[in-house]
Amino acid sequence: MAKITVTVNGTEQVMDIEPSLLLVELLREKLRLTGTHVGCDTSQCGACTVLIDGSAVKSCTVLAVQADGAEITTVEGLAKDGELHPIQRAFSAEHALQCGFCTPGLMITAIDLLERKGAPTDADIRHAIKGNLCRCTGYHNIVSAIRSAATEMRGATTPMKVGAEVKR
Amino acid sequence: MITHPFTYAAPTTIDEAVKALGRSRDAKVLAGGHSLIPLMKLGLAEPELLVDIGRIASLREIKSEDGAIVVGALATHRSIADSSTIGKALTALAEAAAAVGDLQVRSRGTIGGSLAHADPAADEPAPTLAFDATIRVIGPKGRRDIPAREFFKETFETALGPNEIVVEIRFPAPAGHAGSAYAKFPHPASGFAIVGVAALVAVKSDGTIDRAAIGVTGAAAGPFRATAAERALVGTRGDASAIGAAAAKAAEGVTMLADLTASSEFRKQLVMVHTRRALERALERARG
Amino acid sequence: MHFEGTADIGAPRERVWEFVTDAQRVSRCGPDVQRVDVIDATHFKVVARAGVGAIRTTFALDVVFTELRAPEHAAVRARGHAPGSALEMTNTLDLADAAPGRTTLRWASEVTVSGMIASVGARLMQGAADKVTQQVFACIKEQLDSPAART
Amino acid sequence: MTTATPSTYIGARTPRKEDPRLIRGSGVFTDDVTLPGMVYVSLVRSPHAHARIRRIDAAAARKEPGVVTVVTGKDAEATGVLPVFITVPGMNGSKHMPLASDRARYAGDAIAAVVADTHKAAKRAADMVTIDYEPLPVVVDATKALEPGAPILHEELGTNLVFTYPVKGGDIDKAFRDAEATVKLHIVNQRLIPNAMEPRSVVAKFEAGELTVWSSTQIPHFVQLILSVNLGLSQNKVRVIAPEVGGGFGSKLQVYAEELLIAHLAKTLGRPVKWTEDRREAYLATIHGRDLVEDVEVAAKRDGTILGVRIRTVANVGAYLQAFAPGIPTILHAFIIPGAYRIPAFDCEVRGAYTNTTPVDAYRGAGRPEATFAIERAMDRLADEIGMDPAELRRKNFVPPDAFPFTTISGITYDSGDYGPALDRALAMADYKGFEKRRAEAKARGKHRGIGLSSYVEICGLAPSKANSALGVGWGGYESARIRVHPTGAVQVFTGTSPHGQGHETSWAQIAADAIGVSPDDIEVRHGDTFESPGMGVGTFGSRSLAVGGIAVHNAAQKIREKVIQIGAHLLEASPADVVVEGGKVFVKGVPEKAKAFGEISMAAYLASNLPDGMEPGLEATTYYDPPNFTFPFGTHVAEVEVDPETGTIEIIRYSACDDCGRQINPMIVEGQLHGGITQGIGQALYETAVYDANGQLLSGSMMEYHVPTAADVPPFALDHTVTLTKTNPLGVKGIGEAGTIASTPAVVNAVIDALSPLGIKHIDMPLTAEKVWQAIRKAGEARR
Repeated sequence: MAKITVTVNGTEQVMDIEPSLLLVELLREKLRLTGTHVGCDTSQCGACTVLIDGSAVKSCTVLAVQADGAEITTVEGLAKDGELHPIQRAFSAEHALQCGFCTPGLMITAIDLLERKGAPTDADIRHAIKGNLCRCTGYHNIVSAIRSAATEMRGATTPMKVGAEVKR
Repeated sequence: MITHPFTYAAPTTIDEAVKALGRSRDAKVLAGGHSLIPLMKLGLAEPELLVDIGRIASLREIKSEDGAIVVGALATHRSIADSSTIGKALTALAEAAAAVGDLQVRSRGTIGGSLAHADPAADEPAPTLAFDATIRVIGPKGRRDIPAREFFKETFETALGPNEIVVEIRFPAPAGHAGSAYAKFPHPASGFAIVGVAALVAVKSDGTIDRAAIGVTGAAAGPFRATAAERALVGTRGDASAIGAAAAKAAEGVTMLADLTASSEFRKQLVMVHTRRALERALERARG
Repeated sequence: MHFEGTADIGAPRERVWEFVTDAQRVSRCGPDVQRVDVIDATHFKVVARAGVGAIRTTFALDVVFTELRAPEHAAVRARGHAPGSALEMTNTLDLADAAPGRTTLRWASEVTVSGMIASVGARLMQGAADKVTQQVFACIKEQLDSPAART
Repeated sequence: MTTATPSTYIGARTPRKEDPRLIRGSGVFTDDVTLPGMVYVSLVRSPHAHARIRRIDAAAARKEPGVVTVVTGKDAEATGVLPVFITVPGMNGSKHMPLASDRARYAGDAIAAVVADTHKAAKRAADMVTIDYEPLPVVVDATKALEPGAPILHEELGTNLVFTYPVKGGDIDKAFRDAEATVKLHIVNQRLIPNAMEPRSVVAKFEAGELTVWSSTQIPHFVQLILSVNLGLSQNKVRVIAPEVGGGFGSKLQVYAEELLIAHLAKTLGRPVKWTEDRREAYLATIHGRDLVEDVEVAAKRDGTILGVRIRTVANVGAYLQAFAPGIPTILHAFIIPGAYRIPAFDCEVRGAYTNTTPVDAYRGAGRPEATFAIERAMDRLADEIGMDPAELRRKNFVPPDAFPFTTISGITYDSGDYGPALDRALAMADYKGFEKRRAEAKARGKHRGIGLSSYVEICGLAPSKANSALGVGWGGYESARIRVHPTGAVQVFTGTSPHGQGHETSWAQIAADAIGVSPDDIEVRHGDTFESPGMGVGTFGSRSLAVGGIAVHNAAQKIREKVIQIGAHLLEASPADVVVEGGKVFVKGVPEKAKAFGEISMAAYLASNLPDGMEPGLEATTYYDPPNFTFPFGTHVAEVEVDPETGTIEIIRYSACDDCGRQINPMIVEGQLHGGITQGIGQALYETAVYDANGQLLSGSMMEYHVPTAADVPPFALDHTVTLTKTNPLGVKGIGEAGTIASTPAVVNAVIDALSPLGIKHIDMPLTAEKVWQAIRKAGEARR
């Protein structure tokens, strides 16, 4: 067993865990944050994407012990004080989700992109979300949603910050 | 899910890490984990001990030092792709790092992990070879510097000795009017390189090619230097016919891999085409 | 998967034959062999951890000599399993006299993997299997070439 | 309540009611359900594609820490056999048990179930179950499986032939005698893996004699029915819940082995049980799609008039027949091959074959993509043969608008259609006329550019119970709805459909809102719980939900409206003929200021003190809707591609589509269905294929090898539509869930072949991977040298 401290969606968690526990298992099984999904075994689908210290990462390919000391943001942590994140609003407004299974991972990856590139082209967006598979939408509306969230985030008076700044 | 139990150590210095590795016959270094963890999930790797070097902060650095660019083993693909130091001097490395997997994998996967794992379809071995980088490793017997050409063996094997850890990769900054580029044909599903070619060229003031180095990954059991193509290029003016003739030699003498996605004959074609494309872009930059 | 190769061994044919048909000795050339149980002269069980680099998995194999024509030809069939996978391997070995005191060992190996390794690990396993097979025969050569083995 | 006028909501781009929970991550999928005392199952699956099971040794697994039990086929016989819902004449059915006990027939066939306190313990112990297999000869290819001497999968049948299914009409011999031009094509419609993003999952608990099952399914009512019959439980004691379901595409249109098994284990162990497949299991043991080979011949006059189509098909059903498998290459494929064309003679024969591969069943489009691919590729080959423009050839043979209702040569009746305008619009969007200039410009850059189209008609709204029955479908095709208006006026709609991304909560609310006269905001649509919905629901598949389930909602809502008007008229002392319900208000026409609120009417219905004489109290309606016919959406899609001759890489430059699904309830959802469908069809055309080796090993067994399209693989889509109402149902709606998949595959392949036709290339089998295209170009180059 290993003792770790992680901050998940702003709340510090101290836990004793098996080293073989994956971060996604910690989130889903120990913390019951089931908005982060598992869609494949091989790091392709991106359904498990979360932010670790501000970077989008596949939580099925990270040991929970590796996240010791990190700040993690999951889909449950995107809305602040009941206010949806612009990406959440955009996904709904642009009909960028159907079954909704891949949606949390896609929104998280989009946030990583938009935090670093305020005005991405459609090609930038498509390239950035290559690691997130969606079988329902054909991506057309997802691209529109990310584009429209970019516009909103650029126009926002205070820049949106999700998770922490990169520390390492 | 990882079903097999293992012991975990998270040292904060390289010395501690080397010592920790000595505690088990079956220990593995964990860097970003993006090669190792997928294998462990599939049950295709079952190390008894994982030594996580992720807490050794010094290994994340990218810096210029004595005419070389030194990339720490824990530099992520993403930090390499985004680094202006690398982008300017080692364009092919930046492009190769940007071509790894996807955004999430690049956020976490490291160059040291990738080189040590030596997947024959990994991207970064190609520029590592083309730039004649040196891989610095530290082990129980101390430090040694392994030239890239000696580092890579075949499929998943390197010159790393027991309990040695890759700590940094030293890329000599190309001198003179040099330019480089990486051209890749990715596996459509996994994103690994079916073929990846890193080309570095330097031109003299009269426009003739002074130096050419071509590293190829994905195509064979291990990454290789396309030496026949390099030789064919040096001394030419790098016009279309010279580049074409050189590219045609890029797979010379190398046994090409074959799999569901690409036969050996298609791989050979891709090596030639991507060598030409990498050379064209590299030359354009060299003449820049 | 099919692999084949030739080894030029610095030992006479009889000694090579003796070695390659001796379960205990030849097994030592297997990758990371953890246990060998000899059932009878032509049948033995092996537990080995096979792999290359970080890739490594444990196989439990039933090995049978299906053909023995001393000292020139042998065929060995190995059947077994690894977690979620099955493996069947047929090896043929042909010995021929080379220069005096030297033997040419021609080997061919037909490997069929089923289950997880076939469906998920194909990209990784082809190269690894080739490598492991090469290593086994390199080891046989080395064992027989080395002066220690001549005692 | 907001004000509105009738038919305000139908046709609006109403944001989805489903979204708020899904974008917050609070939607509950089956694997998110965790119950106290729950145990977990890991299945031991055969690594061999065909093997006799000589002995199963689970002693070591049983001793592992945390293991509760290990169950094999003999222990689980109480689950009964897996159901098949369709029977075609002369069919050789297979006996399919949740756990195979004597023989494994495909790599992935489940042999044993390990139950443990944790998922990890179960998985670890599963590796310790030792099974002594005797490998048997394997057959993977359906055509080979039908040859003499092929290994037989089901010995009791003595053959691998599942069925021979003929569909004929007209004089085919005369058609070929009179032909001035003929073309022949051999088509491989490759096997696909559905890859719903959510892996399948089942959770079951048995408490106080009541079984509750959560399952990632498209058909909760069928699951409930089969569980109750097979496990010997009274149906009112079996509750099946399909919570959030993460995509299905037909792959969750089954009663699966695991559903029976997990329910059985919960019942026998008395503890809640969970099983969730990993992606590898999804590849092996969740149904695959397509996999048929066809030989198509077309007879025509030189002016392009088609005289006849002959087609011979061999369909691979895999190792066992799954629920709907017999109906897909037959009913849904053979009948629709004539497509949008008036074809005087037709001769089709489909044979099905068992092979040592994962069972094949419905995958998005199910039969219709195969049919459309066959006819649309044949049209392009014919156009090429007679030197006619492919668009003109199609137009010439279209069923003309004045011919409807039109009975095709295969014997089905299209109620309405107008194919020309959709073709015209699609061509205009694609700038078809300007294409040759773009081809020349690409050539100057060293690229081959091509344009391809596909005009389709599909059969959907899979419903009419009598027609279904005549075709061998063992269950009615109606759909149900129940609307409950609470005393306060809150409206709940319970539907028998079971969406998994299609947005029924939104569209059904729009339909009910218009019919009742309230706002969709005041309507809650509930689905996927057999204890809430009407007695029987059929489910969501075959683009049927709207044209059947949506109409059931409409009809139930009409009943509510009628009763509201009756009560309103009574309270307002007016004639019912003069009373209207609008914007949540009930009033006499022209006197809106004296309105009763909708809630006052519903309250009156329950107070029951002042109702018209003889009226029952309450405000609730249940309907079952069984339509008179199927529906037949249609359209034309146009793809434009560029091929890099050096690498064989294809880029889709432009994609334009004009579809006609009748009235659109929510155009935003219609477009979303098209985008996703088109992408799946592109996947088949260019990227996706399940590859088996000769030993029956699935080599493309993970997302590392099997290429599910990414955002970088597909272009943006330009969509337009025409509206030709169907007369089959009161809303004139048809269905759009599968149209994109049906239309896009041939459009893309036709475009690539068009790009390469200057090189003399006539056909490349799907998927058109880089290497296949490069090899074709190279061979064409050699041939011309």
